[in-house]
Parts: sequence; structure tokens; C-alpha cells
Amino acid sequence: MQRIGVFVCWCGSNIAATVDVEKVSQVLAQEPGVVFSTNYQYMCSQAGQEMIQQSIKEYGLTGVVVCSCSPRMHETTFRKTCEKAGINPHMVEIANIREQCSWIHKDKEVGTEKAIILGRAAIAKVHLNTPLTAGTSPVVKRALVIGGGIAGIQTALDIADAGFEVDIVEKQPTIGGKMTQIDKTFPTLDCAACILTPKMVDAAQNEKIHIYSYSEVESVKGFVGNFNVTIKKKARYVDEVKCTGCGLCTEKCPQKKVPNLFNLGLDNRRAIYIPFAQAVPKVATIDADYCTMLKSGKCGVCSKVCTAGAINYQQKDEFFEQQYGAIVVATGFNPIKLDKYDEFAYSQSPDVVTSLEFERLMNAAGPTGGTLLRPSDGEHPHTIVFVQCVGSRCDDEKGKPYCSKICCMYTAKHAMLCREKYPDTDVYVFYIDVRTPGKNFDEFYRRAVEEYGVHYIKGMVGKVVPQDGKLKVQASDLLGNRQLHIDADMVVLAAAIEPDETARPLATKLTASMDTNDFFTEAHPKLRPVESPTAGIFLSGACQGPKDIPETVAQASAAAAKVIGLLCKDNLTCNPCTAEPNELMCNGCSSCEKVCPYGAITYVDKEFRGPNRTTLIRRVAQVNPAVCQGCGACTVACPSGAMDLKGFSNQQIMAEVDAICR
Amino acid sequence: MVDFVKRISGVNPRKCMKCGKCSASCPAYDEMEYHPHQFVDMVETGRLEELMNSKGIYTCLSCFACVERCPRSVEPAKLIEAVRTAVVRQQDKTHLKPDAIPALLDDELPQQAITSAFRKYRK
Amino acid sequence: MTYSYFPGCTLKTKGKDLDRYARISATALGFELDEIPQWQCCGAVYPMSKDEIGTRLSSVRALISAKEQGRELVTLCSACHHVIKRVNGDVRNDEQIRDKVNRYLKLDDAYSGETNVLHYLEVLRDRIGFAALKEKVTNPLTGMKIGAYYGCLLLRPGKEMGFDNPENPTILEDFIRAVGADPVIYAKRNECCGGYCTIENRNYAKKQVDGIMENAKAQGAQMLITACPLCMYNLKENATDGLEVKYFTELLAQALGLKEE
Amino acid sequence: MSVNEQFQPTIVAFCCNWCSYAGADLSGTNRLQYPANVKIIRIPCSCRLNPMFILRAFQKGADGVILCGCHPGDCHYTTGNYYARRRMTLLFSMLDFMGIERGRTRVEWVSAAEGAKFAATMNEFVDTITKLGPNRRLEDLRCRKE
Repeated sequence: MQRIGVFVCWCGSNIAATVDVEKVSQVLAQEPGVVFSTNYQYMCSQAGQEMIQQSIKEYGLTGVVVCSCSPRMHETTFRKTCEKAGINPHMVEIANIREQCSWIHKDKEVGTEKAIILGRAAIAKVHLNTPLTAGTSPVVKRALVIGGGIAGIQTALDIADAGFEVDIVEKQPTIGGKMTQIDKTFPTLDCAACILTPKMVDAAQNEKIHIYSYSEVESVKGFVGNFNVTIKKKARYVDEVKCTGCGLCTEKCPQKKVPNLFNLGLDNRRAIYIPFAQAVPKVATIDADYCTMLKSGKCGVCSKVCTAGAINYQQKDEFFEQQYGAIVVATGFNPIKLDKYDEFAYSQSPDVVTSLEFERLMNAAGPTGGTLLRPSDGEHPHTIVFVQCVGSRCDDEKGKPYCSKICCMYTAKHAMLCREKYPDTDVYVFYIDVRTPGKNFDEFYRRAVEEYGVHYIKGMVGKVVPQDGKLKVQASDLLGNRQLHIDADMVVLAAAIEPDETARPLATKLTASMDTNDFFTEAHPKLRPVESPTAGIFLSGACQGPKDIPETVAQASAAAAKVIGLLCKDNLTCNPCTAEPNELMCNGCSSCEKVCPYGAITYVDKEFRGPNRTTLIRRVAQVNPAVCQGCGACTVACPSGAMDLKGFSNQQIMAEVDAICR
Repeated sequence: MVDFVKRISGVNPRKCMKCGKCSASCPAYDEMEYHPHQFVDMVETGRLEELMNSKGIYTCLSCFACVERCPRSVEPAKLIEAVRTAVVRQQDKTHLKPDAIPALLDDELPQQAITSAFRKYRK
Repeated sequence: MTYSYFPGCTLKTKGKDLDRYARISATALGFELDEIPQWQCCGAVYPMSKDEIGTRLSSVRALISAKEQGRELVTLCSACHHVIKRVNGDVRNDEQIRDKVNRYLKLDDAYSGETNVLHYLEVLRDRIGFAALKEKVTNPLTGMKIGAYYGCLLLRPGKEMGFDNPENPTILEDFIRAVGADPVIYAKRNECCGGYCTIENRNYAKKQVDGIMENAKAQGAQMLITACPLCMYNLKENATDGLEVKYFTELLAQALGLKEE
Repeated sequence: MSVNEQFQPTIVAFCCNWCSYAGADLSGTNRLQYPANVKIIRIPCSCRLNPMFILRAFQKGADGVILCGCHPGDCHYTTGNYYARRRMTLLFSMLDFMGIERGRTRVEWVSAAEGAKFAATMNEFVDTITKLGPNRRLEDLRCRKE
């Protein structure tokens, strides 16, 4: 018989307000095996933990039940507490009487009754707990970063700084991500390329960092400390080693009518291209959708002009495998498609642009060489209307339900830059709210209004009508209580941002969870913001939620710190709750082997003692505890009931069922 | 009365985030003394009397531009219709009397226009 | 292929052309429009109030007729299409309305929105196909620059009508291409024409129509086409200096060589 | 009848540790109410749920059993919820054969982000079970209290 101690936590008033903690501890004291029962204001505090440890020693407890918050919160805390007092950490069970009781019920009587039942279930389980010892598994000292934008680059640099190998997998031909397309950054207005490109070069030159550009993650197997990743290197039809990045081919290619995606289709490039001058790696790539040679076998100009002999039309996609201890997701974001919002005439007029397109039109390396010109006729615009919250903050069926966070600030930046460069332009910004919670952000916005004379109007644009070379904007001015009609030259839409389309399939490969908007979820929204709930998977940048550059970089470094913390260890403690077969009952049917997602089960021939002093050789299952993750699929598949899961055994769960139904 | 308007329109004015998209889209804006966004707010705060006496409720074209474009799916047109319905259902509150029709006709006016107006303006 | 057909009141009177050309074109394109028996006026405006049952009944009767004939119901007038389609949606999705309607009509066979409602244009697009239509054109209207005028009723609310992208529709443009002419895209093609308010306040409708015409002309349109008799009236009668306006079915008949000169 | 009004069903909810248990925690964190009849048992994965546990619960007097797991494709253990889905389909058709009302058992996918869905599901389920009344067919009378 176990000697069990019950500790009921008040959690201040969080539990005590709807659960009579005194009664709970008194009633549970009557349960068989309970030798001590008490309650305390904050069980997780220093004093509370000491109380548990003292009681363990004083009453010779062999098992502990803590009635408190969710085990996802403090199970580890209490296990450590008990371990220090000399009992096995797996002799502790938590009854979740906060998240699953006091917080969801208002009636104290109901809450108390339920808390008692939950406590009983935990006690019933502890009776059947056995001390468990965790094994260890080695850590591969190499990290994978998926996505080579500013988030991925920063994470990789920080991990490499600590002395670990890092691979960056980037689907585009160059690293750099969205930040390469941005002109200036708020609120300091320094040039994005000037602060980003040195980092790109650092990453390329760092011995510990290996960049796989134009590559994608094909599949992921394994678990924390030991992931096995297959990477697909897409055919770029150019030998990366031989190519010197001279760019001659990109000038001679006769296929000139390829939309330049780096400039968001605002101008054209050739079928063989280097995205931009500072690309890393600076290697040409052939766009197979447009290349005449690849499509019809007639051309070959690039191959003729290439003195390095780097062009290879026969190149195929390559696949290779690599082991990693940790994986960082940094897949970033994209502006949404605007076909649902054509009241702004985005598809009808080239002068209606998204904010990212506007960045290119302002950028010295952009299609207009940095002079702001209308895409339709190349004239200077004199009246520019900015519209915020396009597709953000919507009802679910109308768009994205969240605030895209960065739009208020970049719109203020755009408006300010327009007025600064071209003081003769009238700039209107239509807003619902101006949200500027960041260091020096509100000051920046106020400067746009006060010093730069940007017209901020509380209201929305309802309709844009392209007519006679103008954009007739119909909008509301809520504070002026009037409808406005503005003849604009350009309309700039602050389109909502959404996670990259590769994020969802990647999450499935990683078994990392996502929210309903396809942003990756973090292990804890406040306390573990850079870890995914899946061990060994970390989150960096906008794949976790909309973020500006400073936040992205901060999160990227935080993710790196977590990765370093993991890679520093030589071994990881495994989950001790693994499957274990009872060899005497196992009949060697292989049912468990077939369902195991990790291949942790093998079969061995073993000698058993038979009747009349004979020896029998039987085929029985064997579980590799370092590989088993403890899902329990095999325990249910086993027809003879030989397979059981430590920590969640059939007996334990049934004891809980009994206690609840009693 | 507010509950009645909310019930027959099926609109929850609490969903409104006061962005002004409806008033920006409305082609009848200048014909109304209370504009669509105010309409939603006035229903929410219970200022129905003013709305019911407003001429603006007869100028809504039911073109559904506000319904289509509202980012929060508030559907202001349904509120306006509900208030108008509440008015014309009262005794002697018919907005368009059959006697007035002949004077408004011309040779080309389609039946559809008369039927529509009748459905909108009287019960 | 035979469809049940709901012409609506105006198509029997002021909007005869819309109806007549639709029928002869249908025959030429290989489908029949079978007018449902004893149909009643749809009411011309969709009753938005949830407690309006009486005003929904005529639509439901038409829908039931089609269901009994075991066919899809085709409409032509924008207003009829709007009303019947949305009422059908109500009966399908709103339990209260379905219940009340069925009780009121005392039906042997409960109606719960089984009929599929199609606009004539949807038949052309989804059943005939604009490519097939193009092949049947004997008299292509080459060189004509035509603006499509959608108005509001066909498109909005996009979720309920499910007709086309309500902010950037293409069905009439595709139709114009199919009959050999060039579509002119102008932003105000889905702005309201002033609708029934023309009865009380003609200036208001005038303002709307002038804006639409101005925009269409500026974008290079020489003619507008529409599917709605009320839009037709407003565009014709209330324009200060308007373009020619035709029903899309007249254009169709013309392109198919069916229009008597 | 007053008996029916007082009927408080006992409901056992098995929640996988990674998604649904976290979802249940989230509905607590957001203070979303659902009846106290629901008692949650944490299991590592929905595929840990042995059909035996469900039968045991009914035998011991539970009136309804619900299994919550990660959405298909999102299982922490890659494929566990697919196993659970197949097993439950079989079990439920067997229960059906035995004359146990289909509504007494349910499987629902609840992610860690779906606190609201968890609460809504539980409200619905308790409602269904309350309407169905006590489970008499599978209850072992020897286990009945009093």
C-alpha cells in the first residue's frame, strides 16, 4: 500500500474562490492510502514546495497528489520538488482543479464536488504508479533553419556563434527574404539593404553555416536531438560551384518577357536571372517556366556565353539526408491576394498598388530607380491615398481576423517619405485605428502628421473608380461626418499579411501545431514563446505571428538561445513513459510492430522455460526505450494485452475511470 | 423595439468596429441625414426614435454594397430595412400611397419599379 | 435540355425584349425554357426581415413548381433571380423560415430548398459554355466596344448569390467576348443605378446613372448591356447624355443571327 | 418528470496530452463554461485509448464517453489519431449493434488553439447525454453505488 500525501493549492483565489479547498483536503484525507492531506495558498511557491518536501520526510510518503493548476504548467516543478525529497518523480500526479474545474465553474458546491472527484482519480492512479527512470539519447550537434529571411539568418548566425553547425534551407534562389525588398525601415528610416546585406554576407562566409538555397524540406523523421531530414535541392540548371555570378548570361538571354518577381512583377527580367545584385549565393538560376531551351530545346545562348561552363540543362532535383538535433522554423509571411477586395480596383488599374509594391517603387534598386512614378504612365503622382487594414481585422469569412501589426507603421513611413521627397504631393491615409505600440513608434506617427503634413482621416475607402487617368476615391470621413471624393493619382493598399503557403505542409511534416490562421503555435503564449509544443522545434519570426523587424530579430535570437541550450547537452533525458511488453504474454504476432510510428519495436527470439524442464524458443517483442515516444498505439493493437505503457498503464487509466464513475 | 429590430434583421450591431466602410461605400450617403455607420451605432445605443423619423430610411437603395464590403459582416442594409419595416407596419405610416402612383408614372417605367417601391414603402 | 423558367412580371410587359430574345436564343443553343404554370410576381425586392413570410411565398411556389417538374429553375430578370435565389437560400438554411413556409403552404411534400436556381447567364457559362457559344455565333459583333452593366442584384451579397466575384465580375465580359465584341471594364459596373428610388426622387437616380455613364464612356464603351429591366429604365431614361443600352439577350440573338432587322 | 430534470450524467472525456488536453486548459484559461459533469482523463495520444476503457466506463456507470484528439494530420505522434479513428469506428458500430445509443459516444478533434470548440463540444455533449437519459444497458448493477 502506498503512503500518499495530498496537497491542495488555493492558487491565491484562482482556485479557492470556486472550490472549497478545506473541504477537498478533508474529504481526500479519508481516501484509502492517504496519510496526510493539507491545503496551502501557493503550492508552487518556495514555502509550498518546502512543505511538500517536509511532509514526505515526516510521513514517509511514497506517493504525492497535488491538486492545482494544469500539469502542463507545474508538473515538472512538483516532480523536481519530490525528487529532491527522495521519492521518484513519477510518483507524483496532478489533479487539474484550476483550468478544468475552478475556472470553468461558477458554483462553489459544483466546483468542490468535481475537485474531489478529480483528486480521487489522481489518488487512484498514484496507487498504481511505479518509480520510473528515464534513459538518455544522444544529441546531434547540428541545427536546421528552415527559411533564410532575416529571422532565419539571425538565428543561424547566433547558433553558429556558439560553435554549432547550422544549415539554412531557403526555397528562393537567394537568402534575405522580404527584407531585401524593403526600401527603408521604421522608425529610424535607415536603408534595409544597408543593414541586411552585411548579415547575408556574414552568413555566407561563416564556416559553421551552410546555405542550401533553392531547396525545400522534403520529409522529417525522428525526434528531438535526432531528427532525420530529407532536403530537396531543386534543379536551377546552373552549377553553383562553377558559376561566378558575373551576370553575363542574365544580360544575353533572349527571353526578356519574364515578370520580375523580386520587383513583384512591376518590371521584367530574363529567363536566367540573379534576383538582385547582392544575392547570396550570387549564382544564376534558370526559370524553367520561361526558358526556351528547357521548353523546346532550341536556344542555349546562356550556355554559349558562360565562360565558366556552369550552365547544365540536364540538372535534376537532388535529394539528400541530414541529421539534426534541433529545427528552427522561420518561414515568414506574404501579403494576401487581393482578388476579394476589388472595390479598390487593384486588378483594374496598375496605379493601385500594395504597400510592398510601393516599397519597390520607392527603392533605388527598384524598377523606377527610386523615383516615385506611376506604373501606368510613368508620371509623378501628386495625390496619393493610403488605405489601411485591407483584409485585416475582418470577420472570418471576409478576411483575416487578426491585426497585421506592421501596416500602421510602414504606412506612416511611406506617407512621410512621400512628403519628404516630393513636398508637392498630397498624402491621405485612411485608418480605422492607428496602432503604434513600439519604441519610438507613436512619436514617428505624430511626426508624419505634424511635421510632414500627412492627412490622416478616420474612415475607410469604399470604392475606387479608375477614370480619365485618375483614381476616383470614394471614402468616409467619420470624424468630419462626410463622404469624401478624392481624385487620386495612386492608391496604396496595406494588404494583410499571412503565413507563407509552405508553412501548413511543413507543420504537418514536423507535427508542430498551428492555429486557425496557419501561424505556428508556441509551447506557451507567454512563457515559452519561441518553442513549438513539439520538442526540438523552435519558432523564429513571422511564422509565429505578424512581427516587425526588431521583434523578428529578437525572437530569432531567442530561438537561437533555446537551440544552443539544447545542442550544448551531450545527451537528452528520454521520456520514461515508454511502452513495455510482458514477454510471458507476448505471442509474437507483430501487431505492435506494424503500428509503431517510430520503428521502436523489434522482435527477438528468446529462450523460455517450458513444461517438464524443456526450453522453448519464442519470438517476443522488444521496445527500444530511446526511440519509443510513448504514444501507446501498440498497447491497444496488442491482442494479448502484453504491451503496456509505463506511466499510463491499462490499470492506471482504468483506476481513474473507476474513481470518476464511482 | 431595439430587440425587435435586432431580431427581424438578424444583425448584431456589437460586431461593428466603426471603420466606416459602409458609409464609404454607400451611394445614397448624401441623401441620408444619418449615415450607415451612425445607423448601426444608433441601433446599438437604442436611439431608434430619431431613426424612425428620419427620411433617410426611404433612400437606402438596398444595393447591398455595405453588406458586401463590411469587414465584420454587420450588414447595415438589413438594419435599415428592419427600422423601415417597423415604421411602415404602423397604422397610417405608409410611405407611398396607391393614390400617389399615377402621377409618378411614365410610359416606360417598368412594373418592377412600382412593385419594389410598394414592397419597400408600405405594408 | 429543358429548364423550368420564371420570367417575372416585367418581362411580360415593359421588358418583353429581354424575354423574347432569350427564348429564341435558347432554342438555337439547344435548350428549352419551359415557363412554369401560374407563376406569381416574385415581389421584386427580397424581404430582408426574418419575420416576413407572406412576401416569400410566391418565390417558394415557383421553386416548388420546378421541384415538381424535377428541373432546375432558370430566371432572367436580375431582380427575380435575386429574390428567388435568396428565398431558396433562406428555406435551405433558416430553420424557422423553412418551418413557417411549410406550415403556411400546407404542403404534402415538405419543401426545404431542393431546387437549384440558375440565372440565364449561368446556363450560358456553366452548362453551354462560352466556348461552345462562340462556335454558334454566326454574326460576330466584331469591333464593338461594349460595357457590361451588372448593377447590384445579380452580384450581391456575394456569399448568397454565388454568381461571380462581386467586386470584379467577369461573366458578362466573357459573354461579350463570346459574341465577338470587346468588353470594356469600368469600375462602376457594379454600382447601383438608383433602383426603385427613381419613383420618388428622379434626381437621385440621375446622379447615379450619370456617374456610371461617365465612367463607362471614359473607359471607351460605346454601348452598355444589362440583365435588369429596372436598370435598363434608369440607364435609358435618367441619363443626361447616355450611351445606348441593350439587354444582353438582344445582343445574343443578334450574334446568333436571330434578330430580325 | 422530475427524475429527468435532476439527472446529472457522468461523462468521461479522454483527451490527448498534446492538443485536446491543452485545448481544455485553454477553455479554462479563457473562462469558458461547460458543465461539471465532464471529467477529463489525460492520455498521451488518442491512440492510447483502449476500447476496453470505454466499456469499463459504461460498466461503472458512466452515461457518456467522449474522445478528443488532435486534428487529422496534426498528431504529435504523426499517425496516432488515425488509429484512434479506425478503432472508434469499429467500436461504435459494435456498440450500435448492442443497442447502445449512437449519441453516447463521440470523437471530436480539438487542437490546442480551440478552447472555444472544446467548451462548445462539451456543452453539446452534456446536452445530448442529458436528453438520452441514464445509461442502463451497459451499467453493471453490482457496481452501482448505494
